[in-house]
Amino acid sequence: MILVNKNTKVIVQGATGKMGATHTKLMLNYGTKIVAGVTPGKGGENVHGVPIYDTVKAAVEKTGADASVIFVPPYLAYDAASEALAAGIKLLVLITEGMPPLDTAKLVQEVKEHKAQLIGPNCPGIITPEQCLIGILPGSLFKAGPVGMVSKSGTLTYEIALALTKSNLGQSTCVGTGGDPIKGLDYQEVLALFEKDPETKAIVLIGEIGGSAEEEAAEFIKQNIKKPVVAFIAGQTAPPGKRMGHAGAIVSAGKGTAQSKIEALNSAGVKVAKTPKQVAICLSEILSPVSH
Amino acid sequence: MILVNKNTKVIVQGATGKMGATHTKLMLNYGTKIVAGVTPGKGGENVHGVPIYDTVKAAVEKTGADASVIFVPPYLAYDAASEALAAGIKLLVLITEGMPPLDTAKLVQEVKEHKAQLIGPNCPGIITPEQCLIGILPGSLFKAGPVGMVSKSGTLTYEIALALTKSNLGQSTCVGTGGDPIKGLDYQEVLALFEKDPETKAIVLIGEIGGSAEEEAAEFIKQNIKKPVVAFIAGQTAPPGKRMGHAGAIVSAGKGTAQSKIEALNSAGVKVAKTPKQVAICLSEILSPVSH
Amino acid sequence: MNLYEYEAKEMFANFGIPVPPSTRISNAAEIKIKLSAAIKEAKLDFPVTLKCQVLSGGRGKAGGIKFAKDMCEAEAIADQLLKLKINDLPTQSLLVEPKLAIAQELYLAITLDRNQGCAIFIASAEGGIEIESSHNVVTSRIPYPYHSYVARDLAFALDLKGNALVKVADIANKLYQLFVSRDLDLAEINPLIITKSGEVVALDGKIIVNDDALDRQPYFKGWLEKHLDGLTSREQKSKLTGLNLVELKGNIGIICNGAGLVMGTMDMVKDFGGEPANFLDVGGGASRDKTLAALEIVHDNPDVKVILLNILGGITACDEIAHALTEFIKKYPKRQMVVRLQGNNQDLAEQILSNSGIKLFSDLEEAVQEAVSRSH
Amino acid sequence: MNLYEYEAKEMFANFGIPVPPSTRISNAAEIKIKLSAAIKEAKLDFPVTLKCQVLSGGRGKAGGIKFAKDMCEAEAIADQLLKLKINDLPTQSLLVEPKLAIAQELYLAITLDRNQGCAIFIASAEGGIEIESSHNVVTSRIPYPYHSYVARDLAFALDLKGNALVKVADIANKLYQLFVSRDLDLAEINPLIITKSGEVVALDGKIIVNDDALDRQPYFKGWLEKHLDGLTSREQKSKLTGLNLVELKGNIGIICNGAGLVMGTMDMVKDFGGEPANFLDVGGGASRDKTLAALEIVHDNPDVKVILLNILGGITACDEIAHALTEFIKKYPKRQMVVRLQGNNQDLAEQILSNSGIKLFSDLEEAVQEAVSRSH
Repeated sequence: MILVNKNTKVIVQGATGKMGATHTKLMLNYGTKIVAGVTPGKGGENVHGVPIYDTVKAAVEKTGADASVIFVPPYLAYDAASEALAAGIKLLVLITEGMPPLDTAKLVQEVKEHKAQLIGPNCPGIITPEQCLIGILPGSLFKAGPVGMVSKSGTLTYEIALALTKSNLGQSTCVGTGGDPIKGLDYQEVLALFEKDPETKAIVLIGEIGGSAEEEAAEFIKQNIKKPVVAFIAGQTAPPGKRMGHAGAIVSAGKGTAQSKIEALNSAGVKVAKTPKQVAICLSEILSPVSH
Repeated sequence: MILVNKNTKVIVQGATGKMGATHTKLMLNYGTKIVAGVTPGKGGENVHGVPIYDTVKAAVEKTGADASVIFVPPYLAYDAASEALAAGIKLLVLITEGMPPLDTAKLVQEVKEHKAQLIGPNCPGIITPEQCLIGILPGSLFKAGPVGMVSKSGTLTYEIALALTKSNLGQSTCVGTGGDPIKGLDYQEVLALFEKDPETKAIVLIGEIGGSAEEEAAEFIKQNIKKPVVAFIAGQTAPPGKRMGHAGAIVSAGKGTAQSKIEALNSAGVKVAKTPKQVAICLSEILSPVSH
Repeated sequence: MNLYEYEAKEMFANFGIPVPPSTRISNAAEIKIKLSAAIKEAKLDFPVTLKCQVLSGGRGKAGGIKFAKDMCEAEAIADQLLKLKINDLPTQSLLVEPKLAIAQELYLAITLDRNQGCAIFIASAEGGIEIESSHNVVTSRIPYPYHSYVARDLAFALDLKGNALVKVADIANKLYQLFVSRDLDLAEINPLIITKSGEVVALDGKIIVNDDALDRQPYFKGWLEKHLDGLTSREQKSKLTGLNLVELKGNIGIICNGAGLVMGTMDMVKDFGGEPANFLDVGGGASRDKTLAALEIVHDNPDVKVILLNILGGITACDEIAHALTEFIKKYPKRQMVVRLQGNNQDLAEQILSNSGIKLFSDLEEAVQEAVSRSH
Repeated sequence: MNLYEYEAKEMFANFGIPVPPSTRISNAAEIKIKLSAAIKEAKLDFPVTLKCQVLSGGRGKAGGIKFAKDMCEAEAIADQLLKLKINDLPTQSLLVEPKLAIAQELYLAITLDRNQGCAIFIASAEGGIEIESSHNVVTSRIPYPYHSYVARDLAFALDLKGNALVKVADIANKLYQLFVSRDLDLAEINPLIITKSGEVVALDGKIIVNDDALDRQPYFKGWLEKHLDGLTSREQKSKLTGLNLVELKGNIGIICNGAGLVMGTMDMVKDFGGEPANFLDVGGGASRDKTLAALEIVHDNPDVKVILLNILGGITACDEIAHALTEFIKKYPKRQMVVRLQGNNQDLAEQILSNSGIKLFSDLEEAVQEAVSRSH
């Protein structure tokens, strides 16, 4: 497993909001160690038994938290994330959708300066099944096992995780990096972590049109990743020049096409599946070579 | 000697202005290695034979300069100094007077981030007599020798240097740190350099009312400086609440008095002279102990 | 949000970037009055340039920029240009400017770079170009906090000298102030010209405003409605109601929760031999009302033979979807539907829909296959 | 530049910091009209607070703040307060505000910290205090680039809770925006009050603008002339002509180039038994005109028996000084002068002054001794 495990102590920024409170409950139910919530002006209250603090600094001092999941509105997300960094939080999971990219750019720079890690924004979060869920992923679709997953997408990731779980292929950790063009962790950092993780035996990479992250990931895999990788690329039927929901999902000036990504991955020896179910089939073949 | 010597390669930012050109000539005459001037839009011209570049980056690439002296107007000084830092200059001598302190504060932070050194703003500069003069000090008053000088003041420093030179007490290096409340190098950094410098046998510290830098220097001397120090503190007759020319020279709320500084220095074993001539007399006694 | 050239130039001028004097006309009758007035004020003079204001690129190649040497010619050209469509988009108005004597054309833009995760300058000593296909391009990372020497280094890298260097650097600084102050995705001056008299002027401008930041930019309040050219009427409606719709040529209407899942579902439809009619993402945590709106918009497309609704409930509750579906079916009982519902509150959803006659698929591939076969 | 309370509060309001409603009167006749109008508009009501607007601290202790329960009392108090001098400074006008019901008083300020080389917050959960003598003070370094969580941490450190925490943090953020946008040396709210109804309001304010930044702050254009209270007429004149003059009680007028040298010379004068009449720094590279202006200003002080001019020419050219001196002596031949000129272009200066009858000292101590002995 990578990044999070059963000992990870998590605070929830924006825990008193509707979405924050709902997912605080779901994360608690999953077994995540939610140690505090933070909402300025609501210090002293509690949400599903989790104590609320006014500042991240106060929450970290009291609880020794090491990760934060952020549910605040988009124009406040940068401020909240910066506060967490300054308070010493080393893993930020930024769920918020619709954060202006100039804010994200500033945040990404600060994350580097603090030698911290950022997942998101506009992401489903991270799960190490049966240990720790940080974000909005539906925990019931995942189970522990040998497959590391990294994805730009939310529900598509759940779909593929479901297919894997149904095929009895559990997951070591699943990281949803988010669909914005400017963001924290990208494929390469996560792939490198999976390569080093002894519990991860194979990797699933879920990509989509837009940008060149998949092409760069392919190059990185060629150079650095020995473990088998299976990929799924969404958006082959997307018309050029149109933004497909995610701020980053756009083919422009002939760049960022699914075709280009699939070719790059194939040339790096990565098998690209056409359906979620096929991902599971490919992985089964890879992980149980004796059975066929 | 400290910070600068005969090999220091200097660029002049603002060399095409009246003051910049005058002092470029004086520095050249003194023997300073002025390798380039920088004025945006004047690249290709020359000032007293010194080639002008449009950007510091271009000047540094062509000349390998390691220091810059800045003569640009106060509201442009921050930009010029930042440019020099980004281009890799490690010693900035900022002559400009009247720089807004919020600009200086930003600059001081950047200087730290670049692990560079800043002398000034609002300072006369630095001289290692008979080797290198960077700034506006009148070189003829100085001569090479064993006394290190560090001062907040300009002309008062010349006065004391003149008294030393007349008494045949030459100087290793003289650093005018400037009279602004927020600035680059302060006493402690310069004292530490003198302590390590084998050519410096004694140190002169010239202070004035305002702030607590002299008190902190006294504490630092007590802990760290083995070499003899003689001080001069200006402003004993200054009325409280009035700014005495320098932005930093003000006694407010009973703090920053000459008396407090003199007492602190005395308690650190520093002899505080009452006139420039007395500084020379004290030093003569210290440096030629057999003669009395 | 894409802006018109004249809007971009107004913003340039507000931030101190020189633009040519101009007048703008919305119909042919205005040209004589407005142009005469501008000439009288010594703001403009012949020869003039007339430029179609249209939310599309490729305007020059499509004949959307013309010169006129006198009023007679200007009137004729105005009449013709105002009727011109460029890449199917209508000309909204004409911008009339003097024809300037150009000594050099440059390219200058700021955009956000995905790979570096920050804003960058893109510049070229050749202007009027398509930057993607140019070989002579300088890019430079823009530091945060900003420092204006970056702009001087950029101007220097373009081999500019003297006043031109100082002026271009100054314009680059101002363009950056504009870029961050107004939350832009792109601020482009192409060409930035140096005139024969040594002035540096933004001759054409393109601005894309970041959609996510619109609500914190009072400057753009109410603009979105007027900048939806190039979208179909249903796409426009979706955008204004917070749904992500992209229409295609096929006949299978696709609605899912989550952009990746929509794309993945579309690809499977195509792969299984069907043709998607649209991409529609209801987003995360969609309510009953929003889901109903999505269903109605897709239903409204006469090309759609079958709607494939694929929901994988995480943050989205399946029962909300089921309620919307019940209502929709009541309203449009003949609509062909294939529904796949999985995840959060699936049991509740199944209960709600038990008497609806709707078959619920749990397997995505089966659902896609069913939709494709019904579409033929 | 020190600002009046009402000016500080206008700036607070411009940056979104709540201040009490108010009206301001410059003479006693205005009070009834303005106060009645404000009451009619429901902006104000009795009891009211009347506060002297004066560029001096210690106003409360000096009786410069009074309460009035009705118009009759308000008129009497206004009449009295407008005549009040505080620390010798005249009352410029009166600010009239409602008397608010205070639940808690706080202190909040931003200033530049020499030691840390950056701006800092200074705050206390006790307001209306003299911050230098308070024990309950929180200071916090302000990072650059700014982050607003710093203000929340500060409010938290003041033990505030709930809405009060959020509002005080918001005010601290706005105070910082004001501080940097207007280049201030000090922005102080003392007290910042929490009213019994939970509002957070700046009840008194003090702003010091950085003098060096005045020329880049159009907001303050023309203000300096009106904010020189507390300076003597000669000090005011010097300030407006770019000379640094501080007047004292003695009879030896001192003019040097460089602040440190002036102070050093003053100290020597005192040490040798004399009494300095002033500090006057002509600055670096002073011209003939500026030097002449300096000589005339010191000459103008009737207490001055002798002028000690001590110039150590570095960036300053001694011949410029000599020319000024020649002109000055011609104008005021009886003026007692001791002149010490050393350094850059000293030969030229000696030549210029050779027939003036002025003795030029090369040794500072000798010059000082001469000036002191002539002053007795």
